Order: sequence, then C-alpha cells, then structure tokens
Amino acid sequence: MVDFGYGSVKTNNFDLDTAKTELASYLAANDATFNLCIACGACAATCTASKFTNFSFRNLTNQIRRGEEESSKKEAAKCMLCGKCTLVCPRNVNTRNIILLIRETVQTIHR
Amino acid sequence: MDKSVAVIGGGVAGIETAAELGKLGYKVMLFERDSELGGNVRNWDRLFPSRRPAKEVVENALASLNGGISIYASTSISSIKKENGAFTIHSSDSKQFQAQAVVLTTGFELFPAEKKEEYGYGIFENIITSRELEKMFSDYGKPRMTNGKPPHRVAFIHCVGSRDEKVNRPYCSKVCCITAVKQAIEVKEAIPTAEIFCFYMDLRMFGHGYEQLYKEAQVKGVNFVRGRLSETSEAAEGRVIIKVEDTLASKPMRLTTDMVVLMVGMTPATGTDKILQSLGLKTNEDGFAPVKDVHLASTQMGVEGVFIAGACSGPNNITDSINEARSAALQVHGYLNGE
Amino acid sequence: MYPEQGPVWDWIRDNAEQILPKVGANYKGDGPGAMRKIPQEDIDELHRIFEVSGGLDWFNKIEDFSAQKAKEMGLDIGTGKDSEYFKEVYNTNNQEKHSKQ
Amino acid sequence: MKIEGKRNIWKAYQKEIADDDYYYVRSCIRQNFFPGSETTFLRILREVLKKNVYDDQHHTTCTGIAYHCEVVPFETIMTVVGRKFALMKESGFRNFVPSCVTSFGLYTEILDTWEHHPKVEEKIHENLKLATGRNFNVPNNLAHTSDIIFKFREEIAQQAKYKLINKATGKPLKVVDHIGCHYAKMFPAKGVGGAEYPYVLAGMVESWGGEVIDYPERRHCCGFGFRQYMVNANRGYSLSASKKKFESMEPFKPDFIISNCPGCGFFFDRWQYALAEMEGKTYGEDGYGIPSLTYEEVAGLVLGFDPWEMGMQLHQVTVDPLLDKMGIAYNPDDKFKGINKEDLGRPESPKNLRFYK
Repeated sequence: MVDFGYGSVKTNNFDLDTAKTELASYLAANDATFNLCIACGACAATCTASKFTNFSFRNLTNQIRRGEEESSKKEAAKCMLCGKCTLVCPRNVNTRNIILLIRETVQTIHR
Repeated sequence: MDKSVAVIGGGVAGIETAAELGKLGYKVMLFERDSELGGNVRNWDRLFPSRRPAKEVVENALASLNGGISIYASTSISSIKKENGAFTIHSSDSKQFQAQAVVLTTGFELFPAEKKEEYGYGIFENIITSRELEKMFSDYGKPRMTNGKPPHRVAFIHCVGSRDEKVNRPYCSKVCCITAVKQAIEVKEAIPTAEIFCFYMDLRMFGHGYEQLYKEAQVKGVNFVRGRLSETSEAAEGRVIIKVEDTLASKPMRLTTDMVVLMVGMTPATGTDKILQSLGLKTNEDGFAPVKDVHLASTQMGVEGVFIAGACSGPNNITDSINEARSAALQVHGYLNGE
Repeated sequence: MYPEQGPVWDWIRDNAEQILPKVGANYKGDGPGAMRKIPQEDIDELHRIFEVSGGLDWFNKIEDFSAQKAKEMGLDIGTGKDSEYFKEVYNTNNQEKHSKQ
Repeated sequence: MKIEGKRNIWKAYQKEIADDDYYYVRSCIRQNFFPGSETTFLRILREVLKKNVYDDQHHTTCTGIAYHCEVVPFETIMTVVGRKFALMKESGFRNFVPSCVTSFGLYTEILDTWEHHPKVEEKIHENLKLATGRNFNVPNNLAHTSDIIFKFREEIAQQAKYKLINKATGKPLKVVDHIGCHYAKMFPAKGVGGAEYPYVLAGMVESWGGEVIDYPERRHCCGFGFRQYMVNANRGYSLSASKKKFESMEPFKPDFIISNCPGCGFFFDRWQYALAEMEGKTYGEDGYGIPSLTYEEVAGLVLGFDPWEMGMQLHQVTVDPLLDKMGIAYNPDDKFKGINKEDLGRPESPKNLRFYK
C-alpha cells in the first residue's frame, strides 16, 4: 500500500449497531438500580477519586451503555470505594456495588 | 334563566365548560367544527400517567352534558363581534348566534411532522407520529411496521415541533415527554424483546405520577439518551438510520432502527387567530390565544365577557384543561351576575 | 504535493498542449474559455481591489505574523515551497487531529 | 421510501430560473479539472437549446477558495464579486450563471447580506468605483449552471440519443446524486428542491431514464472543505469524509455518482483512487471505482456527445464500463489521443484501482 503522508480517520461516533453491550446488560441484570441513573452528576461531584483523576461514575456507566467496555476496567479501578456517591444518589443507584460488579465481570467478559 | 353562553370548541375543555355552565342553568351553545365532540383526546388510546383508556375521559365529560346545552357539530366559527355588551358569533357557513358571554376552547392541533423535512416523515417508511402509534395500539394493541411485523428497535424522538425556532415553535409542548415515557412502556410491554430508546433534550416530568412513570420505564429497560435528532435516512434494507449526539458523552451517535416515533408537539388550532382578530386581540408570542393575566386571570381574556380554557392558550394536559374549564365557567357565572 | 491526483493527472500535465484543446479548453490562450490567460488589465484591477478593500493588508498581516511565529518556532520562514515554516504548517501542524490516529 | 413525500417537498422549493440570455461565469476548479464539462455546458446551451450565452474573457476568480481558507476578507471578495456584476452590466446581460457551487453560494450570501445591510452594498460600490471606475447592478436572476440544465431537462430528454438505462438488462441505471453543500445548505430556498432532498440533479436523472438512489450519508459533505484539503496535514479528514460516503453508498451498487459541485465531483473521483492505493479498497464492480460524473457529462452522454471531447478520459475512475453499460457508441482507441488524433501514450495504471479493461 502507498503512503500519501496522511490516512483515513476512524469515526468518532458511537455506533449502536455494532456496540458491545454485554457488560451493560450484565450490570442491568445483576443490579436493578443500574438503569435508574438520571445523569445528575452528584456522584461525580462528591467523589474522592474525581478530585485527582478524571474518574466519573456517571460517565463510566454511560460509556458502558454505549459499548465502550474496554476502558471500563481501568476506569473502575480508580474508585476508592468510600461510598459517598451511594449516599448522595437521588435515585438510590447502588453505585458501590456496580463498581464491584464491573471490576469482577470485566475479567470474565474480556478474558 | 335566558342568558346564553357560546363555547367555541368541543374538546375536553369545551365539553367540561359547557357541562359546568349547563349545571349553573345557562343556555349553552357548544360549537365544534368536527362532526363529533371530543377533540384530540378522541385520537388517543390511553392516557398518561395512569394509562386509563382515553375514551373514559371523553365519555365522562359527555355524560355530564345536560338538556340546556345545544351542540352545533360540524360548525366552524369564523368571527365574534361584541356590540353593546353582547356577542354575535358568525359561523363559516354564514349563520349567526347571539350570546352574552363567550368561552374560547378551540384547543390545539398536532405539529405537522413533515415540516421537519430532515426527519423524513412521509418520506421514509416506519417513521410515525405519537398519534399514529396511539392508533396502532387502538387497532392492533401493538405497534407494527408497514410490512405487518413488530419492530425490534424503536426510537422515540422528543420535541418534534417544540423548542425549535427553525419551525417557529420555540415553546415546550409540555405533554410529549411524559407521552413518550408512557408509549415507551407500552411498546416494551407489547413487545418485551424490543429495544427502546428515548432521545430527549430535557425530561420535563412536572405532573403528579410522571417522575414515577419515568422511573418505571427505566426499570423496564427503556434507554434514555440526551440529544436531539439531527436527521433520519433510509438504510439499504429499508430500516431507518438516525443521527443524534449523546450530549452526556459529547459524542455523536448513530443507530439503525425499525421504527421512529416522532413526539409531535402542540400547535395553535387553525382559525383561532382569525377569531382573535375579530375580537381585536393578537396571538401571544407562541401563536396561541393570550390570557388576560398569566397568574391572576388565566381563564379570562383581554375583552370583557370573553373567557378561555384548555390548550388554545398554550400546551396543556387534560387535568389542567378540565380545571381551567371549571374555573372559566365560574368566571362566566360571576361576569353574568355583575360580579 | 498532490499524490492523490493519480497517474491521469501526470498524463494530463505531460500532454497539456494536446489534450486540453481537445476538450475545448483555451489553454493559456487569449480570449474567453477555460484555462485561458487572464488579461493583465484584469489582474491589475484585481490588485487594486485588494488594495482598497483590505485584502492586501490582510495578506501582509498573515505574512508578518507567520514570520513572527516561524521565529518563535525556530523555523526558517524562507519563501515558496522550500520554506521550513510552510513545510511544518502544510505537512505536520495539527495532523494528529485530522489524519493520523 | 415514499416518493410522494419527496414530491411534496420539491413542490415547495421551486426557484425562478431565467430562460435565456445568460452571463456565464467559469469556475477555477472546474475549468482545470473538468474543462470539458464547461465546454459541454456551452455546447448544450448554444447548439442544442439555442440559447444566448455570453462567455466573458475578463471575469476572474471570485476568490472563494481563498475566502473559505480565510486568507481573503469578506470585503475583498464582495468587491471582486461587484466587479463581476459590473462586467455583466457592461455586456448588457442581467442573468448571472456561475459554473461553481461555492461561487453560487457566495453570490447568494453576498446578495442576502446586501439586502439586509444596504450600507455594506454601498461600501462595495464605493470600493469598486475607486479601484476600477466600474459600476454594478445586482443580477435580475442568479442561477447555478445545474439549475439551467435542470430547467431544460425535458428538452434534453426529447433530443436524447441514449437513456440512463442498462442496455443489457433494460433496467434504469442506479445513480447517487451529490449536491455541493453551498448549493442549498446555507439558503435552502435558493436550491431546486431545497436542502434536505434536493431535486436539481435527481430531476435530471429521472427525466433521462435513471433511478435515483437515496443512501444514508447522502447529505454528508464530501469533505473537500477547502482548507481541509489544501493543507496536507488535514487531508486525511477530507479523505475520510468521502470514504464515509462511499461506504454508505456501496451496498446500493450505484452505476455512477452525479454531482453539481466542482470539488465534490473531482474528489469522489480522486479519493477512490487514493483509497484503493492506500487501503486496497475499491467501491465499484470488478475492481473498478464508481464513476463520478458532472451533470454536463451526463447530459452530454444522453445527447450522444463524444465522451472524449467532453473530457471523460481525464477521470481517474475509468468511465468505459459505464459507457458500455449504456450501449454508447464510442471509439476506445481515441481515448488517449490528442487534438490532432496524435497518440499521447497511456497513463500509468494504478496498482489497486482497475483502470484498463
């Protein structure tokens, strides 16, 4: 193949036709509160880890819903499991449990 | 009592106003341009938030109409003239009626979805309006595609003809969010394996029981994505591709769907502007009929003796329309008794 | 500079005098037509338009600030295609956003 | 798809197109890339439709490419455009017909600016007077050259020697149309059929026997985008936009692409070559590309013009299989011959994109 000094760029879109949503389905099936997020961001606002890293529980779970599973294990590892997010969540999402489920299952899904 | 009141428009607000005025003993003329009473609610299968059959509400209202009420169906009102404290109502077939007070209950029409050209309504298959989905529920108990099969992926598009200056509808139509949530649950119940998406800009769950219904939809697995539809297109196999941004992730998103439901907003009923003109009134900035005072006189108008109820003054739900109807009836009663 | 134009482009350039007239072009010719020579008086008019409408000032500003930026980046501003600064802007600057991933 | 829905939209977007006496303005890109298309336009107007067209040697670039690359300010381009209007006035014409979609978009934008801000127009009159001593009037009618061909599509159909039909199967050719962004996206009312479902090219294809294919990325920009392409570092962005379109149209197996914009038509041709050479991917049948044609070339084929006099040998995606499909009588040996039938040798064959039979 010839190198013209540039190349085609991959799409930046979420493509829900090809997205891997296995993890999202697993989480929804194993924690009924997974779907209840209303994206208020209170979890991220109060998060200890978010003060020093770009960790956001809201963003992590949204990314998982869009099929961005690969990075989720690394992201979930940033959580310190302090539980403050569970305390503030207005929808009673069991955030701590969901983080633990992600940590466990990412390994079984992406061996 | 020989005082007569003209009620213009026979949807739920008009029927309720007429019924209340009838109970108070007035001679009521209820004008409806359609051949049947009931207005937009007649085209709905079930109502949010309780999902009761829509016809119950219409039937209940109709049952409360008594003998003092004359119904003029298939009668379109073109103008109202006030002279010496009394009103002459002109119909478009050149009939005239006299009344001492008037209540405007001309309601709304659904936004014509084809005006959002890029949404492909009327062009691509299986793009329907919220009203057409209601009809599918009435006719078959579930949505079905043009090939007769059930859809496996359904996208609800909020704010079609609402909050959109491009189509001159800058206002929120209030009831579409909760209607989408209700319909999403109904589709999910009718076709449990279907994947459902709601694309919203804000979810405006203001009424009693609405937020709970939203949560019920989440529990049932309806996906809510914050972002407005930009355009639809047709894939090779005739499915519909939609493009939105997941604004919470700051990333564009595309997906192929079997059916797209456009949550069409409320638009002022055609002809209301002419009636307003004949009364020397102008529409408000959204094109609806203006109330006298949004806080203190929301069922009165700028002309003494003319009252208003329901969605002709702006998007409304049934609860508020019925309450306004009752309020307007009391206001009429006070006016005719010199209060 | 334009590898994507392909071998047909090279062939057209090599045979411009023979192939362009065949397709009706007035290649470098006087009078109207595609690829004609623009008369000098018209070019002069364009130049005066650029003078009175700010176009020339704009060009000069671009040149001045480019020279300043080149200095800042430690590149030779030079002239034409051989300018180091041009090469940087043309081939590399912002490439990660558009072309290479 | 429900064609009636599109027809309703088409009905709503009709524009006024003058029917004769045109002041013709060439396009920088087109006269270099498709000189034969501009020749064909004039030939169709003069010889087939018997129209009066003035081809002025004194008009110049509109500076639109530079304007879109942000190296020419708005006031300068408006004054250059004012000069073109002045030349038209002096020649006694009133109907302005540019060959370039970007120019067309700019004229539309400038006329709209002047309409809403008459002081700006005044300033441009002063500028032009000062710089050249010339005066201008705004045109009575502004239409793109594709609008003109659209207007006379039925007249062309009546004189057709060929139809957009596969001669072997008798079925209509499948055509994807691409409209330059600046044709109607900025001012939908100024484009035949509006911005979402433009009819200007679809109408030609319909009238000449072809079938228009609507594919998911039809509205997507070709990606040329002036500075995206001009700067090599950004060129991958331009390439990727076209690639997105090729991938989207590929499943529909189009017989050719028709476009009305200089950049789009040219890059649909060249990017197919680049993608074939860079990534090994071809989008047409049997290792060929999908031919990318101008509307003049399509009209010329329909009218039985010689493809090599229209410059169709200048395409990198070879058009020969399409000519064969349509059953067009052409001489393959003349393809690479010069004005005096002299043999010019043959272009080198690309490695991955099939160029020769």
